[in-house]
This record gives sequence, structure tokens and C-alpha cells, in this order.
Amino acid sequence: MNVMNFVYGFIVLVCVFIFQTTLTGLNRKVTARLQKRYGARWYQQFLDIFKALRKDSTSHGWVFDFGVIMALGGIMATVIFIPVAGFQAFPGLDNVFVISYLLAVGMLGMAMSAAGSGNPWASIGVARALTNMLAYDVPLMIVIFTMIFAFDSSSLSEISAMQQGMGILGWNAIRMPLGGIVAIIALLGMLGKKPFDSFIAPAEIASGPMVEYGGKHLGFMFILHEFMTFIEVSIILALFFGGGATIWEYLLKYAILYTFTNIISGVMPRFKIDQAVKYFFKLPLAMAIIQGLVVIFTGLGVTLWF
Amino acid sequence: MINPVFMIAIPLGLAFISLIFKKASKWILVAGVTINVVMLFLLEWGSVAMGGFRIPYGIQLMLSSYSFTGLAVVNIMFFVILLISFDKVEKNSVVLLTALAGMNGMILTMDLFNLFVFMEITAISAYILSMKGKKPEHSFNYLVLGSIGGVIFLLGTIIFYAQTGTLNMAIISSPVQQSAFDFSSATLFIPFFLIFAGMAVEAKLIPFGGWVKGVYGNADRLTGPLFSSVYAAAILFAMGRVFGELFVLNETIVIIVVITGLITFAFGEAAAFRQTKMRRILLFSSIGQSGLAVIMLALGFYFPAVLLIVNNALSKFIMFTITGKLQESYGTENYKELKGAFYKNKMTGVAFSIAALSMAGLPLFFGFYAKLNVLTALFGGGNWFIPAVILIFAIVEGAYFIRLLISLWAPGKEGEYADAKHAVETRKLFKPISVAIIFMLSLVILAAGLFPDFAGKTITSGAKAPFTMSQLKGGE
Amino acid sequence: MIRLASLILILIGLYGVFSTRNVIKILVGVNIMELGVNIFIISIGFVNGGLAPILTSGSFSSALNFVDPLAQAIVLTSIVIGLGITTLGLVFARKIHVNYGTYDLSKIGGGSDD
Amino acid sequence: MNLTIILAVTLVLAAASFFITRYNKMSGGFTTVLSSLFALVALFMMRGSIGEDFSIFYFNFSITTVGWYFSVVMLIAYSMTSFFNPFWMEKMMYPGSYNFLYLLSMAGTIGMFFAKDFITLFIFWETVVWSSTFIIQLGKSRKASYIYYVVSAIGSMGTLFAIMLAYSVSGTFVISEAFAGLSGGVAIAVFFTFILSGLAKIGIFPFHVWLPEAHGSAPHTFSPVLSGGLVKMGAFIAFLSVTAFPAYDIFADMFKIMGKPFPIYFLMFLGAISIIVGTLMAIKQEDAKRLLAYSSVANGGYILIGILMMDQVGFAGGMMHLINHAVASAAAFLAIAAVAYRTGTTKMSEMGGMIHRMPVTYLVYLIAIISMAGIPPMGGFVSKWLIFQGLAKDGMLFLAAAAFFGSIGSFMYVFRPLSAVFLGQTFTRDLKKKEVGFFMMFPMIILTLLSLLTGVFPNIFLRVIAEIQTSVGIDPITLANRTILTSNGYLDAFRVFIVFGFGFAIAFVLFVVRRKSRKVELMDTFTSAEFIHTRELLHYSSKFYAPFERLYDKAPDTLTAYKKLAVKVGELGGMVESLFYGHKPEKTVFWMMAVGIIVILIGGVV
Repeated sequence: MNVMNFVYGFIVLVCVFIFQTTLTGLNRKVTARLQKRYGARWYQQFLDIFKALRKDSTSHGWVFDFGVIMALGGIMATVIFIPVAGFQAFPGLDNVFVISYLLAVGMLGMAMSAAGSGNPWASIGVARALTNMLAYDVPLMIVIFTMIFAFDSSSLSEISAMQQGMGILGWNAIRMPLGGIVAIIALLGMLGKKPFDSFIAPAEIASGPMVEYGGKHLGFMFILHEFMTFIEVSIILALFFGGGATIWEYLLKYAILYTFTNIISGVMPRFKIDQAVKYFFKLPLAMAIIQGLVVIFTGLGVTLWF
Repeated sequence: MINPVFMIAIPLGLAFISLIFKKASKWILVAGVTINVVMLFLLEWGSVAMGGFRIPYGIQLMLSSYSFTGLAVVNIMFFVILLISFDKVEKNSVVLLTALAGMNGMILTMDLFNLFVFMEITAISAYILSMKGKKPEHSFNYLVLGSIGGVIFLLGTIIFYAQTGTLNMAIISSPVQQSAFDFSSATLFIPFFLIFAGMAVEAKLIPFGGWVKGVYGNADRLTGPLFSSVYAAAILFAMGRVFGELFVLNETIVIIVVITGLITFAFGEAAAFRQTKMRRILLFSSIGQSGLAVIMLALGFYFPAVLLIVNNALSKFIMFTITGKLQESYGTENYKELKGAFYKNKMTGVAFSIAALSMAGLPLFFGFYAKLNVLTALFGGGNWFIPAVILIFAIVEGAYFIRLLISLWAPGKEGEYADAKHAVETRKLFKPISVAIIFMLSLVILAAGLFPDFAGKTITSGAKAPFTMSQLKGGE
Repeated sequence: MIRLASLILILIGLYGVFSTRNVIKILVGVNIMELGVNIFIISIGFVNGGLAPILTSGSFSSALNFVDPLAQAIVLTSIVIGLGITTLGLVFARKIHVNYGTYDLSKIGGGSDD
Repeated sequence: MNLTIILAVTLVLAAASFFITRYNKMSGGFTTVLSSLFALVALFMMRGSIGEDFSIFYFNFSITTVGWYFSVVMLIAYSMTSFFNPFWMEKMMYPGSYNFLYLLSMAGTIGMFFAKDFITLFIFWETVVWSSTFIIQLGKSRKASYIYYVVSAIGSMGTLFAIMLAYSVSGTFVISEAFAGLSGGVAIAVFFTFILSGLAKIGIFPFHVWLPEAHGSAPHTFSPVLSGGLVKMGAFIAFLSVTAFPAYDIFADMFKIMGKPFPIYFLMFLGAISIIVGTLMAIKQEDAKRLLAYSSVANGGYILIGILMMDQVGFAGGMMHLINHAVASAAAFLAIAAVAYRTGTTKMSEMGGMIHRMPVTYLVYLIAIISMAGIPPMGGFVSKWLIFQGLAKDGMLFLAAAAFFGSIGSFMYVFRPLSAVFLGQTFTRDLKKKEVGFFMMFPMIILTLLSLLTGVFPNIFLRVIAEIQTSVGIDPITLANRTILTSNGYLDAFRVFIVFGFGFAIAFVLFVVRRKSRKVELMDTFTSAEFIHTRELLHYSSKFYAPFERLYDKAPDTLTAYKKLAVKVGELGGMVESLFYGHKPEKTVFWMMAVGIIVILIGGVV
């Protein structure tokens, strides 16, 4: 660990921000086209963020600020850990549990800040977000657990490296098809895309956690959201779609996966939060468990293509 | 050295004297009990033949470590009870002296018919004392059941006499006699059962002791402790002797006694669990304890049984005395109406708590040592079923005692801190001297629990068997 | 024969206690039981054609001819105890009558205090 | 430092505190602080004398690493909590007895962890049980204390049974030898009855019923001890059941599930159930202390699973979670106690916005829950990570599913008190409330720093655990400098912390360089253009997860089962009373005849 690691980390942060924000902008276009609109320009997302950062903001006490900083700090730390096409700013720290729990720091910070605003809508939104998290995370974690058991490694980069070199057949999504389906569904939940977006639900609860944010706080939230999206998609990409041998392969796959979730979400209605829980704890959970049992007891999916 | 017969004769003689000097009868009672307690430590150990007959033909008294423990418990506890509840003696001093004589006799005698006589003397005194509860129907019930028990006991004794030709328990178990008679036969089993059933009425075993609830439930500060600690100890010690000398010879009767004891223990604890009146809790707990003691006696584990009896005598004395006083001061014995009664009577409360925790068999107290010995003995005998039942109902036992203690100590609304303002009004319970005595006794329980080895040695150095043949020979 | 009769007496007494609720009758039942036991005791010690175990002028052939004196002594004690108990029982019966105005056990008690 | 001296000093000070309290309540409380701190320091220094055996009276002790570890954890909870004692004396009905029992139970735990034979262990164990029973009754519920005792008694009677049964086979009470020679059905019976007290104390389903009652209702100064300390006594029994009772050796030939003999797997499964039950129940509590109590149930499940794994990684995780949960839970309970000290309540719906009045307490609570939920960089993360890695290595899917459920569910429930008590609008009543004094703040800060220490430098603690692992004959966890190595991944907690700090710094700089924001009141929020003037009404705190709770609100309550059982025992008693007792002789005469006939018939046959 030396200064260069931190410099690399900072570069990763900047690159990820630019890449993901661009992609979000493009996807706004995609969604618009799905809905027969023209949509905003591809750089509109940048404009939104910088505009928000420039504006005056109000604060509801120190925890409101502190939460935002904690959230962004936690999320940025997580981004630094994400291996991108084998590159890591801090090698060896891409343990899947570390990443998924460090992500929780950001979420906790966000929830804290939102609840600290004293707005009931925010609290409801947080409650829904946490419930949603419980719903999608359990099936997903079971699949990830299966994978750690199968490959005897919990490193994101190692698991994605193991899938490379066999083309599409090497992907875990293909080798463990049920797990792959669970992962895609869980990714929708993680990203807060429809049908699992009840915690944002602008028309229902006035954007939920975001209700009190404005100015730089809102700008921070936008940045945070871009980073979070990157982390979540990257985890799924690394675990189930083989990551990428080169940076370009990685980014391409990433863009496809992200756009794919956006397209699905574009045509979906919204689950109520308890419906989401029920949904995840039925089919996806069952699939995850079946996948787990198959892998653990038969070894199918681990050795089949070797 | 004093002949043990004086333990019986002096109270009996004083009882007659006090009939004549009615005014001084109370003081004669005190004198008698005091003399007995002092005499206890000057007694001549071993066997004593009465009336100049040789042993098999005359009545034999036996002072072994076992019966000495019995005498000590009975006389000392009797003395302490008198100290605390002297004001409650009223006109019963003759009865009390007779009772003391009867109980000492029960513990000392080796003769079956003599045992019957002493049992009846004790029982009659108990009938009269039970009238202090002001419920004649319960006393009457006790009397009828007691005399039926006596009749059954006598019948068994006589059949036994007809079969073996002697009433001396020790002689029966001598090797010569054993070879001459088949003791495992079913014919001998019937008198044994009759003897057991007769004693079981007094020992409160379920289903024989149907009188207990009415009598103990209305006992006052004098009779409650007297019945539950002294009487219970006396009958159990006598039972232990009968079991040890006779019942060991016949396996069937042992099984029956153990089953009865187990049922008594389990049912007694279950019945105690649902009570809200403190005397009822204590009486059913006494029933359970006596069931447990009977199991141990029947299986020949004398040391744990003696520990149980001593623990029960000490603890029940404290608890019954305090309960009796609570009943007197507050007019109720429902523990739910006595919330925080110990708030201002802390010494009394601590004594009660120690006694209750000891009964529940919790460590640092004497009851735990007794429980440990019980379990060691039973497991040592290769039995796991009886200990399992005992432990399961020990949970019940602990539960109701703890519930009782919580209620008496900590008043308060649910959801708020325990607060003295919810306590019953403060009333003075005992005189300081009485508190001191009770507290000292509770400290004895604590000390005996902390230093069990010492306590164990003091209680019975050789109590594994009631006595041995060599002891008998020595007394001849 | 006589032993059987005494056992039957005991059972009759027991039945009496079991079946009646009148205090006096219960006491009578107890007394019948005691009577049965006493007869039983006597029958144990009885030797047909035996002699009293005291100095006699008659022929003294064998100690086995003596009637067992112990049984008689026991019976005496037993009778005395029985008398005492009956007396005390009657006192209680009287107390019951004073308190409740009846001798019938089924008409008293039965409250929560039972 | 000799254990005799520690025990003697503790007991003398216990008695002293009782009398001191009679004259001055505050000083009585300070005596407990003094005594527990002395015991902690003295025990800490006993590290050098590990391996010594000695006896006091008939108690035999043996200084072991594991005993040292457990008792240090226990004394951290006791000593830190004792700082609160002086300030709560006025609320106690029996302050003297409270102090006395507090120290007595503390002495009990010390003695228990160093016991060399089972009788010593059991005596100290039960002493702790009854002394804490009498403390709990001083709190908010008498029933809680009763439930606590009954559940504990079920456990301890089971253990006593096992000890005696094993004694009848092996002929010794010495812990390391008592279970030798067991096999077959007896071994299974001993194993399950022995661990009963452990399960009851940790609060494993179905024995978890006492935790919410007792933790929730105990005096606020005792709940941290209960949750942070006494619960860990159960973990010690669990530890003994796989080490002293070498369950893996004795059950080696038995039917195995996922490589674990089925009795062990069954217990781990119970642990998993308690994780789920604890999590679900914690989510729907309305009282902060009850909520934390259920979280203890869930965390107890992790500890049990970890310890029972008895391997290189998971075991270390379980042992590590022990201290993490003790520290975090004690801190959380103390924070709630501090709030209750000012507001007088622990109900979440009756509080709000305490962060503006008690910011330090808020930070303490925040860090405690971060650790409890297993989020880096706090200690809870490291231990949960180890448990997950251990589970993943063996592929124990169902246990892992429960562990994940509990882990994510914990985000839900730990956030509730945070949001309801500390965030949101301050209630009008509490607007003038102040932060607690330094003396109460001090232990909370220490515990918070400990949480951080366990999270950033876990290897300090894992080295002790590695020593324990060596002493019980399993491979010690591999540690390299600051890194924890497992066969399927490794963790450098320090670097994670540094990177987190780096991210935080960037965010902080970004935040500071932007224009300063305008501070507004918490009533000045978006309310859909409605006017709401009541502070209390705008605070969203009760029924926080209502849509989720609705999914399982019909689930049966375990306590009801216990109540039903108690009713059944009472009914048995009622039957006994009505069958055998009355004022008419006929009942008993009938039974005499019946028994006589039966006995004579049977006797004739036998």
C-alpha cells in the first residue's frame, strides 16, 4: 500500500464516474425511445449533477450532512475495491463479502441522512429500501455463496478470471443457469429498477429518501447513485458473466448488461414492497436454493465444461 | 452417659406432671424440651434393651448415628419452634410434650409394635394440635385416616409376627433368620405393603395422605412448622428404619414404594405450582419432598435422604413460621396480595429467601448439596429415569418458589421499575429476637451449603445404613 | 375361619368409612375395623386347647401348649389406643356439630378453602 | 495475580457495597465500578499464569486461555456497565442488594469460566442464575424475571442431568475427563442435555423467550450485562460441548449431514432458526431494548454456529463474534440506557431527534449497530466474514441462507432505534434535555473504541483465538501481519479501513468545497403543502416496517407454548388436588382400597 494505490484509486473513481454517468445519459435515451419519446441529450446527466452541485442547499442538522458524506465516502471506497478487467487499485481486497458489506455503509449513511431530514416520506422510503434489500439480497447471496463453495474463492477477480477463456460457455450464468436468472432479477432489485422501485416511487412518496435533498446534497446523491449502479452491475458482471479480459470487453459487456436491465425495467409495472418480498422469497429463493443444492451435491456447473 | 429411654420418658413424665400443675404447664414444657435438647448430647450410644428382657424378647431402643440425627433434628427443631411461637402454645403443652415423647420413641425403637404405639401417640397429639386450625372437619378427616392407617399398620405387623415370630426389626435381618425364611416370597410382601400403607398415611404420600391439605393448609405459626419439619422428620426417620431393616428383603415392595414416592414427588410439585396461598405451596412442596425422601430411603440411600429431611426441616420451619406470621399480620396468605411484604422486613425476607432457594436446590445453599447427593446416589445405582423425573419437577419447584419470592420482594406495575409504593402497607412481623433466631437458622442453611463437607460429617458420619449387626451385638 | 371373619370385619369397617358421610357412622366404621384387627391379633396368639402362660397346676407338657401372651398384651394396648381415638373422634364430631349444625360431612366445607 | 485474590476481593467488595449503599447510595454504586475494574485489570494480567491449577475449598480451578478470553469479555461488559450504576441507584427499590448481587453474579461468572470440574462450574453457574434473577425483578417486569429463571432452570437441570449421567459412566467430574468413555445413545443423551443450559443462556430457539423479556425489562444498568455478558456464558457451554465433550470424536461414526455429525448439525440448524426468528421478531418490536434483545437472539445463533463448526475459520469467527457482539451490544444497550436516563422511556414511539440533544450517545449507538450489523470497518464484520467463509468452505447452504437473512435483516432492525430515537423531530418534552455526564459517557466511548479496534486490528484478538484453537487441538486460524487468511479468501481489515477513510476524505473534501448550506428546522420539510405543527406527529417511528411485518404477523409466539405448558402443569396439579384431597375420608379410603387391590394383584404376579 503506497501513494500510487491511492492515486490509482482516485483515477478509478473519476473514470467510473464519467463512464457510468455517460451510460446513464444514454440509457435515458433508450428508455425514452421505448416510451416513444425523444429523450434528453446523452450528457444531460452531467448537467443535472453539476447544476445541483452549484445550487444553494438546505441542511437539516449535522447528521443530514454527515450521512451524505458517509454514504458517498463508503460507496467510493467500495468502487475502489471493484476489479475492472483484472485491474485493482488495491490488489487483493476484492472479497465479495467485503464489497457487499462495504456497500452497506453507503446505504446506511444514506438512510441515516434521509431519516435525519425529519421527513416521514424519507423514512418510509428508507424502510422500503431496507425491506427491498432483504428481499433481493438473500437469494442473491445464496447464489454467491454457492459460487464461493464451487470455486473455493471469494475474490471477485479470481471468480471472473475462472470464467474466461471458454467463451460464453464459461460464464456462470450459463453454467449455473438458475443462479444466473436469480442474479438478473436481483440486479433489478439492487438497482431499484422497476418492478422493484417502490422505495423511490416519485409519484407515491415524493421520491422517498430523496425528498428533502437539494443543491449539493442532491448532487452528492446523484454521484452516489452512479457509483452504486456501477458497483452493483459490476458484481453481477464479474460473478456471472465472466467480467472482461480487457477493459474494452469489460465496458462493452457492462454497457449491454446495464442497458438490458433498463430495457426490462422500462416495460415493467411496480410491485408494492410486500409483494416484492413475497416475490423474491418464492421463485428466486427456490431457484437459488435448488441451484445451490445442485452445485453442492452434484458438482454440476463447476466441472461440467472442464 | 444417659440411657436414650429418657428421651421418651422425661417428656412423657413431664406431660403427666403438667396435667397436675396446669398453671405451670407451659414452663414445664419449656423445661422438658430444654432437658431433651441438653440430654441429646449426653446419650449413651448403641442398643438398649428394655425391662430386663434379652433383645429378641424385650423392646429394643437403638441409638445409632442415624437415629441420633433424627433425634437431633426433632428435638432441636422442636425447641426452636417453641422459642419463636411460644405464644401460640396456649393450652397444648401436655399435647406437645406427649408428641415429643412419641416422636423420640418412633425414631429410637426397633420394635414394630412399639413403633405402632409411638406412632399413635404422635398421631393423636397431631389430631389435637390440628384443631388449632379451627376446622374440625379436617381434623376429623385426619383422625379417621390416621386411625385407618394405624389399623392397617397393626394388621401388617401382626401378620408379619405370625409369619416370623418376632416383632424386632433387627433380628429379622440377621443372617440366621434370613436363611430360615424366604423373605422374597409374595406372602411376606402383603404385610410389608400393609405396614408401608399405614406409615404412608402419616408420611403424606399420595394417594394415602388425603388429610394433608386441610390440616397443613389451616395450620398456624406453631403447628405449621411443627408438622412440616418435626413430624415429617420423625415419620421419615421411622420409615427409613422400617425400609432399611425389613423392606430391603423384598424387591417388590421396594418397587412399589419407589413408584409411590415418585408419583408423590411429581404430583406434589405440580399441585404446589398452581397454588397462590403460601401455606398450600409449602404443604404441597412438603408432600413432594417427603416423596423424594421416601424414594431415597427405599433404595437404601440413607445419606442423601437424611440430607433431604434435614434441609426440609430447616427450610420449612423458616418458611412456615414466616408464612404463619404473615397470615397473622395481614390476614391473608395469598402471595399476590402480599406484594413487597419483605420491603421493610428485610432480615425476615432474606431468611425466607435462603430457605426457599435451598428448597429449590440452588447452589450455595444446603438444598443443592442434598440434591447433588440424591443424584449421585441414583445415578450410581444405574438409574437415569428417576433422576430425570426429579430434575424435571425440580424446574417446577424452582419456578414456584422464585415466583413467590419475586412477589414478596418486588412489588410494581408491569412496565415500571419495582417500586415500594406498590407494596402492601408495612407491618411489623417478628420481634427482633425472633428475627435473629430465624436469621441464624437461615445462616445455618447457607453455611451448610458453603461448607457441605463439614455439614455432611456432622449430620451423619455413618448414616449409610441405619446400623449394622455388629452395633447390635455390641448393645446386647 | 376366625381370621377370615376378622378380615371380613375389617373390610366391612372400611366399607363403612367409604360409604357413609355421617361423622358418627364413620367412627363406627373405624371401630369395626379396629375390632376386626383385634380379633385377628387374638387369633394369631390362640392355640387350640392351649394353656394360659401363667403358673398352673395342670399338666405341663410343652411350652408350645401355651397361648401366646404377646398377642394378648398387644390387643390390650390396641384397645386402649382405639378407645382414645374414638373419644377424640367424638370430640371432633361434637365440634363439627357445634360449628356447622350437622353431622353430615357432605353438607359442610366444599368452599374454596376445601 | 491470583484468582483467589480476585474472587475474595470481589466478594468482600460485594458485601461492602451492600453496607456502603445503606449510608450513601452513590458510593455504593462506585464500589461496583471499583470492584469490577479491579477484577478486569487483575484478570487481564493473569494472562501470564495460564496453565496453573489450584483449589479454593472444594472448588477446583484451572487457568486456561479460553477461560481467560471469556472472562475478559464478560468483565468488559460488567465493568463498563458498572459506570452507570451510581446514577441509577435512586430508581432501584433495593440499591444495596442490587450492588451486592451485581458483584456476586460477576464473581460467579469468573469462577465459572475457570472451573476445572463440573461441580464447581455448576455451582458458579447457578449462583449467577439466581443472583441475576433477583436483579431482573427490580426492573420493569416481575414476569420477566420469572421467565428468565424458568428457562435458565430448564437449561441447568439438563446440564446437571448430563454431568451426573456422565459421572456415573466415567467416575469423574473433571471437565477434561468427565465425558471419556461415552458412546452410543448415552453419548447423544449427555450431549443434548448438557448443551441445554448453553442453548437456554445464548437464547437459541426455542429457549429464546427469556431474552426479550429479561433484556427488555431488566434495570437499564443490567441489560448491557445480560446481553453483552451473561449470554456469553451459554457460548462457553457450547464451547465445552465440542471440546471437553469431544462431540466430533464421539459422534465420528454417526450419520453425517454436510460433513457434520447429525447431533451437531441439528444444533447448528437450531442456531440458524434462532437467527431467523430473532431477526423477524426484532424487526417488529416497538421497544428499543426488546429489539436489541431479539438481535441478541440472532447474534447468539451466529456464535453457536461458529463455535460448533469447530474448524479453522468458522470457529474463530464464532469466538470473535463473541467479543464483537458483547462490546457492540453492551454499547447499544448503554446508549439506550443513557437516553432512558434523560427521557425515562425506551419506547421508540415516545422519542425522537435525540441526536440534537445527545450527539455522543448517538455516535456510540451508530458505531455499535454498524458492528452488530456486520458492516466494515467495525468488528462485527470481521467475525461475520469469518463465519461466512467457514460456511462457504463446507457448503452449508441452509445455515448460510439463515446467516445472510439475519445479516441483512439486521440492517433493518438496527436502523429502527437509530431512526426513531435519535433522528427525526425532537419531542417538545425533550427539547431541554442534555447529554449525559462524562462519567456515563466514558464507558460508552471505551466500548466504541473497542468496536473500532476489533474491526481495524482484528488480529490482536484472533491471536488469542488461535491460541485457543491450538489448545483444543484444531488448526489455528492463519494470520499474517494484518491479514486474515482463509482457504477461500483473505481479509486485510486495516486496509479496508484505510480505503474507507480515503473515500470518506474525498467525500468530505468535496462536501466542504461546495457552498455552505443553509440550516433549517426539522419542521421545515416537504409536507405536501399541509401544515403540521406538532413535532411528535411528524416523526415517523412506530410500525416502521408495517408492510413487511404484515407478512408474518400471524406467526405463533414461542412464549405462548411455554405458557400453555405451565397451564398443563397447573392442570395436573389441579387434578391431583381434586382427586386426592378434601375433607371427606372416603376419597383417601377409596384410593387405599384401589391401590391395595392393584398392588396385591401385581404383587401376586411379581
